Amino acid sequence: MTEPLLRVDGLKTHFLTRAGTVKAVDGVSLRLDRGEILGLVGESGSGKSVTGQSILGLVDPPGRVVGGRVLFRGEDLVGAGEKRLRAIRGRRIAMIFQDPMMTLNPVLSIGTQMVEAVQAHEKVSRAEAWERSRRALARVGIASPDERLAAYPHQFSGGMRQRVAIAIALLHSPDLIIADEPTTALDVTIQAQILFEVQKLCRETGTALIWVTHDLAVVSALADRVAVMYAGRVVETGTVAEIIGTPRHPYTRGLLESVPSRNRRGVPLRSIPGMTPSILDLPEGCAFRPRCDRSTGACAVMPELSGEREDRAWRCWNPVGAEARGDAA
Amino acid sequence: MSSITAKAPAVETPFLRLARDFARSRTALAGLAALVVIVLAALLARWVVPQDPYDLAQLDILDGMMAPGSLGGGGWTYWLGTDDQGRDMLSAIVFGLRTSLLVGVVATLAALAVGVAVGLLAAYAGDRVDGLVMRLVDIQLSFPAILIALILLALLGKGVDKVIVALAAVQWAYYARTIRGSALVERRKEYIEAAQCLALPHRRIMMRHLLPNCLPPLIVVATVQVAHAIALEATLSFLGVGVPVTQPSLGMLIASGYQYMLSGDYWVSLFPGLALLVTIVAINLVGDRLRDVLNPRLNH
Amino acid sequence: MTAAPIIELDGLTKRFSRKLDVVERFARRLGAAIDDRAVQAVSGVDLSIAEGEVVGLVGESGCGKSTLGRMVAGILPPSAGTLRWRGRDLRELSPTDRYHANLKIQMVFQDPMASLNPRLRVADIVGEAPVVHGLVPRRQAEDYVAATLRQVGLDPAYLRRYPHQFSGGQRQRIGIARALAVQPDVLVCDESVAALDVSIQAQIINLFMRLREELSLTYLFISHDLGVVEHISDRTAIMYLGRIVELAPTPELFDKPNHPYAKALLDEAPRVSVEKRRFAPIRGEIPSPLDPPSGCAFHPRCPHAMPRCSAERPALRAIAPRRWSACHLNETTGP
Amino acid sequence: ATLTVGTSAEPSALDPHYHNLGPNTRARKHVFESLVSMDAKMRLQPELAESWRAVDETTWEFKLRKGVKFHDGTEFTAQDFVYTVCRIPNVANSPSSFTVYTKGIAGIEAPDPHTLLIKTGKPYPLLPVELSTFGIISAKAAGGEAVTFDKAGCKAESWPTTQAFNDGSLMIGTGPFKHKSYTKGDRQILERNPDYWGPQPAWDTVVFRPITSDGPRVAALLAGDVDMIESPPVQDIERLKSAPNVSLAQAQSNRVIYLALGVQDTPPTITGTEGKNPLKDPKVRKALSLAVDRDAIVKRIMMGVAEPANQYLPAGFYGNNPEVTVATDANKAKQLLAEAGYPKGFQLTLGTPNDRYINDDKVAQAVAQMFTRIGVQTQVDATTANVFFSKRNKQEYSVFLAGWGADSGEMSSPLKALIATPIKEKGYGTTNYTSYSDPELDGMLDTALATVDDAKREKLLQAAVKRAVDADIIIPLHYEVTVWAMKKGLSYEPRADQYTLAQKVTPAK
Amino acid sequence: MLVFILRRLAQSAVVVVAMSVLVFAGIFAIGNPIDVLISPEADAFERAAAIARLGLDKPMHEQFLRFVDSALGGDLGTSFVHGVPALGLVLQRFPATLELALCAMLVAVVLGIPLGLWAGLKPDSLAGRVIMTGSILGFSLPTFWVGMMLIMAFAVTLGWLPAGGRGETASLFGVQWSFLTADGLAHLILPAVNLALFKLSLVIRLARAGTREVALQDYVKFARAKGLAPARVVGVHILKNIMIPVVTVLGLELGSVIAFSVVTESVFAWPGMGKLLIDSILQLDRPVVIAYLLVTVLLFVVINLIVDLVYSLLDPRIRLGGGRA
Ligand SMILES: Nc1ncnc2c1ncn2[C@@H]1O[C@H](COP(=O)(O)OP(=O)(O)OP(=O)(O)O)[C@@H](O)[C@H]1O
Ligand SMILES: Nc1ncnc2c1ncn2[C@@H]1O[C@H](COP(=O)(O)OP(=O)(O)OP(=O)(O)O)[C@@H](O)[C@H]1O
Ligand SMILES: [Mg+2]
Ligand SMILES: [Mg+2]
Repeated sequence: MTEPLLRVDGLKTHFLTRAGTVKAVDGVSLRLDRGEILGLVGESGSGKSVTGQSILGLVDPPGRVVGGRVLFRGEDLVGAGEKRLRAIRGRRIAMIFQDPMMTLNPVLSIGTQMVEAVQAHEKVSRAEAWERSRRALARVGIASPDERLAAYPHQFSGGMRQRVAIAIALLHSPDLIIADEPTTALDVTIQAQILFEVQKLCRETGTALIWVTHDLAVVSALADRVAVMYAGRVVETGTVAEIIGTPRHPYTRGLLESVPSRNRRGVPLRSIPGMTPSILDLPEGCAFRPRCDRSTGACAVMPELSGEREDRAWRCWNPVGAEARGDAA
Repeated sequence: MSSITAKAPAVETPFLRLARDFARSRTALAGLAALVVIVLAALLARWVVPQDPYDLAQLDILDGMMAPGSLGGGGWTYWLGTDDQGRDMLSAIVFGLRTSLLVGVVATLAALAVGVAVGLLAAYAGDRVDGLVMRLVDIQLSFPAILIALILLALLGKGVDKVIVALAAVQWAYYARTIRGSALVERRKEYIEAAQCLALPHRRIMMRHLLPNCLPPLIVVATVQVAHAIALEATLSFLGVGVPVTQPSLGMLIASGYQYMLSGDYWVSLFPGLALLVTIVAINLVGDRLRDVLNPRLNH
Repeated sequence: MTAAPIIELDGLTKRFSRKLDVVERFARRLGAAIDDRAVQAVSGVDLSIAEGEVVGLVGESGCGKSTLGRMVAGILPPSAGTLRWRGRDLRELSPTDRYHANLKIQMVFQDPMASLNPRLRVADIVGEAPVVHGLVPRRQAEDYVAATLRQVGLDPAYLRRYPHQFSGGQRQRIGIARALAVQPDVLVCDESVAALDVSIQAQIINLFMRLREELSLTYLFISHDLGVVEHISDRTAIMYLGRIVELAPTPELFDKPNHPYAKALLDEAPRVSVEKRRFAPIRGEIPSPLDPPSGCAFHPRCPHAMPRCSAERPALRAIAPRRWSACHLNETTGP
Repeated sequence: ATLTVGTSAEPSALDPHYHNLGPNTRARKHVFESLVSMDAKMRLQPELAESWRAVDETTWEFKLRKGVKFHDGTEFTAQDFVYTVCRIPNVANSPSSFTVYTKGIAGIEAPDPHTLLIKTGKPYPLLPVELSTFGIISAKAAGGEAVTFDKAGCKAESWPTTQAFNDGSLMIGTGPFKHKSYTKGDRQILERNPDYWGPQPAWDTVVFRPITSDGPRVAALLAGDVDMIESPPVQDIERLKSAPNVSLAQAQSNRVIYLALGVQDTPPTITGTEGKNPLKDPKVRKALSLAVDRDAIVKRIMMGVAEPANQYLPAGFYGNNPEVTVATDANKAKQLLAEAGYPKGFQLTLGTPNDRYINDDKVAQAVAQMFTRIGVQTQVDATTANVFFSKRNKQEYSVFLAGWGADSGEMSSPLKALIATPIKEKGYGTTNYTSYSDPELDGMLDTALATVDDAKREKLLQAAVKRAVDADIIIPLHYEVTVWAMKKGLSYEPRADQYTLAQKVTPAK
Repeated sequence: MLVFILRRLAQSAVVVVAMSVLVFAGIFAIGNPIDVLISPEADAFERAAAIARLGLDKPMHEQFLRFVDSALGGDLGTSFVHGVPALGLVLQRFPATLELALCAMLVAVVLGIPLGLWAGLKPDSLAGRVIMTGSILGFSLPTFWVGMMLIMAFAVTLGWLPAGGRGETASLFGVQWSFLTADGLAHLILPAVNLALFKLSLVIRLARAGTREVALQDYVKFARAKGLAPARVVGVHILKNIMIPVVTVLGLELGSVIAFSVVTESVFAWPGMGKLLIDSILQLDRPVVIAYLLVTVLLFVVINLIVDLVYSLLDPRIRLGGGRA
C-alpha cells in the first residue's frame, strides 16, 4: 500500500470550557488516498466538523489539538507552525463550510474574496488573479463571471454562494477538499446541482474529498468510503457498499434502520432508543453502550478499532453479524 | 422508547444558572459587593452617619470648611472634612448617594415602565401603531438627552421629583426602541406562534411570553442606564439645574465643591467625586457582567 | 369520500405586503422606484383533509408550506379564500365556536428550542393553555400535564425543568405534549422532525404514528424530506411557489409522479443505496415569490416547457381518481 | 506692551447704548467717553466736560473739553452729545436702554460748540451723575450732524445699528483705546489711541478675554495665559495671595447683599401661621434681622472677602449714615418671636439666585441655618437668576436674597429702588417686591431728590436710610468686595464701581 | 436613499417644530427675559418700553406666529441679549464647537478601534481585561468631573497645557480655527480629550463586541481556511464588518458629542455653541435657543446623511437595497 494522501492518527481535539473538558474529537483515525471521496457521517455533535477543522489547525480557542498526528503527504500538520499551515490552507487543502450564507464575507465583493485567495499564495498581478477567478467560477457553472465577480454575496442565492465557495476552493487545484455539510442548508434540487458539480470536478481533477454530513443518503450516492463517527470517535469505517450493505457496528445499523425510506410505509421505524449523549459526561467504555441492544459487560471497556483491513474496521466488542459470519444484517 | 433514561441534572432555574455564571468574574463580584454596601449605606443613611445634612438646624457654618479629620463643634470628628455650610462630608456623601441613587433608580424604572409598555405594544400591534410610535421614538432619540433634560428642567424648576421626571422623559424612548427590537425578534420565534395557536389571550401572550423574554437585555441596559442617569443628574446639577441646594446629591456636592478645588480645599469636591465614581463603576461592572452572562451567543 | 372533510381549503391565499408610509408615497411621487413589495406566499390552494387522514405537504424552501400550515392552524389570517372546519366556514362561526375550532387544530413546530418559551417550566408550557381555557381546573393541572407527558414518552419527573435542560428530541416531545394538552383533532406538523438527528427523528415519527392511532388524529404533515413524507402520509401534496402542483395518494405519487417538478424532486432526492450515482440536476434556481415567472411557475426550469407554459397558468385538475396535477402536458396527452 | 485681561462676563454687545449692563459699560469706557466720569471711589470727575455748574434749579451748564479728537480724527463738539442723547432711545431691540438717564433732560442748547446748556423739567441734582453713565459717539461718523434734540423724539433718517458697532465700523470714540477686533465669546482687542487727550495708557494693545467660569479664569492667570483677572472667587484669594507671582487689588464695592422681607397680606412662602403674614409684625422682622450673624457669613462663606453691612452703602459713600447699626442676638430674636406670638416659629422658604452674586446660594443657606436656629424653619429655593428674578418680580417669595449696586454711588439709589413705594411716575420702588409702603419715607426721598445742594441732600438721605434700616424690610447682610488679581509687577487702583479699566492698569514703578 | 433623506427631513422638521413650541412655551413659563436683562435701575416706563421693543408684550401664540412667519422667511429673530440676528450668533460659534467635536471623535476613533479590536481578539488576555476595565472607567466618569481633574492636573499642577479658552486661531475658508496654530492646538487638547473620553469607551466597547461576534463567524474561519495572513483577516474581514455598527453609532453619537460639548465648553471656557446655549437659556434668550436647536437639528440631518453614505460604502447590502425602512 502506498503512502496515503492524508492520514489522521489518533487525533484528539479538546475544548477547555467552563463546564469541563469537551473531548469533541477523541482519537480519530482516518486515511484518504488521492482522488478518493471519504464520507464522514455521524449525528450532530459527534465531532465531524471539529475533525475537519483540526486537520487544518483551524480550531478556535478554547479548542486545542491535544494529541495525534495529521500526516498530509507525509508531513505532520499538528506540529507545523502557523506559517507552514497558512501555506497549506487554501492551496493544498481547501475547505468548504456548511452555511453558504455565512461563508462569504458579506461586505466584500466576490472578486475581492477570490483575488485575495489567489494572492495569498502566489505573487500574481491582480489582473491575473481576476482571470483565474473567472475561470474558477466558470468551472462551477456560473454564467457571466465578470459580473458575478463584481457582485456581493447578498446578491446570490444560497446555491450560487455555495458554488462560489467551491470555486474558491478550486483556485489552487488543491489535493484535498474538506467539505463540511455543504449541501445541508440547500434544497433538494439545488443540492443535486452542487453534488453534480462536485462529482464532476473530482472526476476531472482527481482531487480527494472529505465530505462531512449526517445524511447517509448523500454519502451513499457520492462517496467511495465512509467513516461513521459517534461521540468523538470513528466507530466504523469501510466502503459505501460495506457500510450500507453490511454494517458491523450496532450504531451504524441503527442509523440505517432509522431512515424512513428504507422502511415499509406506515410501519413503525426501527429506531435507536435513548438520546445522543452529552460529550461532557460520556459513559465509561463504549459510548454507545447505554443505547445499544447488544451491549454486554465487555462494553465497559472501550473497544479498539479493528476489522478486516485498515480501512474496513469497527469499534465494537459484539459487532453485528458476528454470530453468523458473512450474513448480511 | 417510552422511558427516556438520563441522569436528571439538579433542577436549575435560569436565575441560579445566571448567578453562578455571574460569580465567575471577580471584578463583577467586587462591583456587586461595592454596590450592595453603597445601597445599604444609602438606605440606612440616617443610622450610619453622624449628621443629617438635610436638616439645617444640625449645621453650623462655624464648622465650615474644616479639613478631613478635624474635630467639630458637635463633638465628633469630621473624617472627610466639612463643606462651607459646615456639612459633615461623610454624612453629605451618604445622603447625596441616597438622592443620586433615588434619582437614578426611580427615573430609570419610570422610563423603563413607559418604554416597555410603548415598545411592546408597538412590536406586538405592528403596522400603524408601530410606525407611529417608532417615528415618535426616532424623533425623541434624534435629540441629545442632555439638551432635552436641560430645557425640561429649566421649565420644571428644581426638585428631586422634577429631575426624575426630566430624566424619565429623556430615557423612555431608548427603552421603547430596545424592547421593540428584541420583541420583534422574539415575536417571530415559534413559541409565540405556539401561544397564538393555543388561542391564549393577547394580553397574556404579551405579558407572560413576550415580555419575560425581552426583558433580560433590557435589564442590562437599565442597570447601565441607572449609572447614566446618576451621571446625568450630576451633570445637570453641575450646570445649575437639578436638585435643591439644601438637599445636595453627589453631583451637587461636586459642583459646589468645584470652586474649592483650586484653593486646595480638595475634600469638598474630591470625596463626593470618588463616591460618584465608585458607584457608577460598580453599577457598570455589574451591568457589564450581566450583559455577558445574559448574552446567549457568547455563552457557549 | 364519505363524511365531510374535517378541513377544507378553498382558494386559500396569503399575500404579505407592506403598506407604504407617507414619506415613501411622497418619494414615489418624486419618481423613486419604490414598490409595495407584495409577496404572494400562498396562492389559491384547494385542499381537503378527511378525518384521520395524514396529508403530506412537500416542497422546497420558501414555497409557502409554512404559511399554508399557519393559516390552517389559525395563526395567520388568510388574505383570500375560505377555510372550512367540518364543513363550516370559519369566518361564519360565532367567535366562541371559532375559537373552539381553532383550539382543535394545533401545530407542532420545527425548531424544538425556539418553539418553547425558555422562561417557563415544562409544567407551565404544557399546562398553561388547558388551564386558561378551562379544560382542567388549576388544581388538577399538574396531574393532567403529567399524564400528557407520559403520553409523549416523557418522564413526569421533568415537570419542573426548563427547556434548556432537555435534549432536542425531548424538547420536541414537549412541543407535542403542549399541542396535545388542548385535545386537538388536527395536528399541523411543520418540519417537526427536520431539526432532529436521524436516530431521534425516527423516535418522533414513531410517536406521531402512535398518537394517530391512540387519539385518532388528523395530520397536515409538512416536510421537505421526501422519505419522511413517504413514510408517514396517506396522501401527498407537492407545492411549488405558493401553489399545489400535484396531489395524489402517496404510493402512487412516489411510484409515478405526474408533474415535471414532482418528477425532478423525486429523482434528485438521494436515497440510501449501495451504488454510487450520477447527479443530473434540473437547471436553474428556485424563483423568488417576489417576482414569480409568468404562466406556469416551473416553466423556466422545466425540461418539457412549451410556449403555452409561459403564457398560461395550468390549473390543478383531476388526472385520475384522487389524483390532481397542474400541468399543460396532461391536456396534450389526454387525461 | 500687551495687557491681557480675563473678564468674568462678556458684554452683550459693543454698542455703547445697547444694554445698560456692567460688562458693556466696562467695554464702553475704553473706547467711548462720557461728559463726566467717576473715579475709583465713585466721585465725579471731569471727562469730556471740563466743568459744570447748575445755572439755576433746572438748568445745567457744561463746558466741553477743547481739542478732543475722535478716533477717526474729527473733533468732538456739543453736537456729538446732542446726537448721542437723541440716539439712546432709538436703539433697536435694546433689552435695557439708557433712557432712564436721559429722560430727565428736557432741552439741550449749545450756544457754542464747546458749551452745553441742559434743561431739566424739575430740579435734578443727579444729572451730572447720570451723564456719567453713557458714552458719547461721533455724530459725524453716524451721519447725524444735523440731528437736533427734541424731547418728544429726535428725527433722523436712520439710527446706527448695534451690528455696526459689533463689526467695528462705528467703534469711533474719544477714549484712550481704539477698537481693533472683536470675536464674540472669545476676545476683544484694543489698541492705544496715540492722539488721546489725557494721559497715555501704558499698553499698546489690550486683549479682553471673557472666561466666565471662575476656576478656569484663575487657572488662566496662574498658567500665565492672562495678565490680570476680574473677580477671582473668594475661596481662591488665600491661594492667590500666597502665589509668588500674583498680586491682588481689592476694594469695597457699591453692592450690598440684602434680605428682603415681604409684607404681603397672604405670604407666598410662609407656612405654619394659618395664612397670616408674620412679617407684617415689626418684631418678627427685627427677630430675623437679629438672627443673622453677619460676621460669620463674611468669615466663613465669603472667606473674609466682604464686609458686614449695616446699611445699603458702605462708609465713605454719599449718604452713608455712621449712626445706623444692626445687631446680632439670637436669644433676643427668639424672645421677640415669642412676644410676637410665634414661640414655635414658622416655616419659610427663602429665595435666592445661585449664579448672580458671589456665593449667593451659600449665603442663603447660611442665613437659612441661622433662621432655623431661632425656630424659623427655613428652606432655600436656589435657582438660576433667570428663574429667580422672574419669580421674585411676581412676588412669589416672602423672603428673598438679592443685591443692589448703586451705580450713582449715593444712598438715594437703593432707597429709591428697594424700599420706596412703587410709584411709576417718580421711578420709585422699581425693585420693591415686598409690598412695603412707607409714605413718610417716600416724602423724605422726595425732598432729598429735589435738593440740589449736596450737603443738605446728604443729611436728608442719612435720615431716610436710618428710617429704612430700622423698618427691617431690607435687611443688609454684607457689602461685596471686588477683587482683581494680576501678575506681580502690575498695579491697579481698585474701583468701587467694579469696572476693570485697562487705562488704569500700570506696570509697577 | 431618497426615502431615507425625505424621512430624515420630515423627522427633523417635526423635531424643529416640536422643539420650538417647547422652547417657546418653556421660556414663556420660566419667566420674562426682561426680568433678567433689564438694568435694575430702570423704571417702570423703561421696562414697558423694553418689553415692547422685544415684542414680549404680545400673547404667546401671537409671538409664536410672528416667529413662524419670519422664520419661514429665513429670519430666526434677533437675540434678546445681543441684539444681533440669532442665527448669525449661533453660526459664528459653530466652528469652535465643530472643531472640538470632530477632534474628540477623531481621538475616540483613532484610539478606540485598535483597542477594541485588541480586546475583542484577546478577550481573556491581561491587555484585553485592562482595556475593558479602562473603558468602564471612561464610561462612568462624568464629563465635568473629568474636565475639572484634567485642568487640575495638566493646567494648574503641571502647567503643561492652558486651562481654557480657544487660544490663537487662524483663518481657513474664512472661518477661524484653532487647530491651525500651535497655541490653538494646545488649547484644544484638554477639552477634546475630555469630550472624547466617553466616546472612546463607547467605541472600544462597540469594536470589542463587534470583533467578538464577527470573529466567530464562519466567513472569518473561511478566510483563514483560504490561507490569508492574520493581518488581512483582522484588517479587512473583521475590521470592515465591525466598522458598520461603529460608524452607525458614531454618527448618532456625533450629535450627542455636540450636545455634551455644552458641559465641556462650560468647564473649559471654550467659546462654542454649547456655551452660548447655556448662557442663552440662563438669560432666556429665546431666539438664540431656537436658532441653536435648528442648527443642531440640521447638523444632525447632515451627519446622518453622511453616515448613511459611509454606511452604504461599507455595507453593500444597504447599497442596492433601495429605500431602507
Ligand atoms: N467552541 C466550542 N466550545 C466548546 N465545545 C465545542 C466548541 N465547538 C464544538 N464543540 C463541541 O464539540 C463537539 C463536536 O462538535 P462538531 O461541531 O464537530 O459536531 P458535528 O459533528 O459537526 O455536528 P453537526 O452535525 O451539528 O455539525 C460538540 O459536542 C460541540 O458541543
Ligand atoms: N411575515 C412574512 N412577511 C413577508 N413575507 C413572508 C412572511 N412569511 C413568509 N413570507 C414569505 O412567504 C414565502 C413562503 O414562506 P414559507 O415560510 O411559507 O415557506 P416554506 O415553504 O415554509 O419554506 P421553508 O421550507 O424555508 O420553511 C417566502 O418567500 C417568505 O419569504
Ligand atoms: Mg458540524
Ligand atoms: Mg417553513
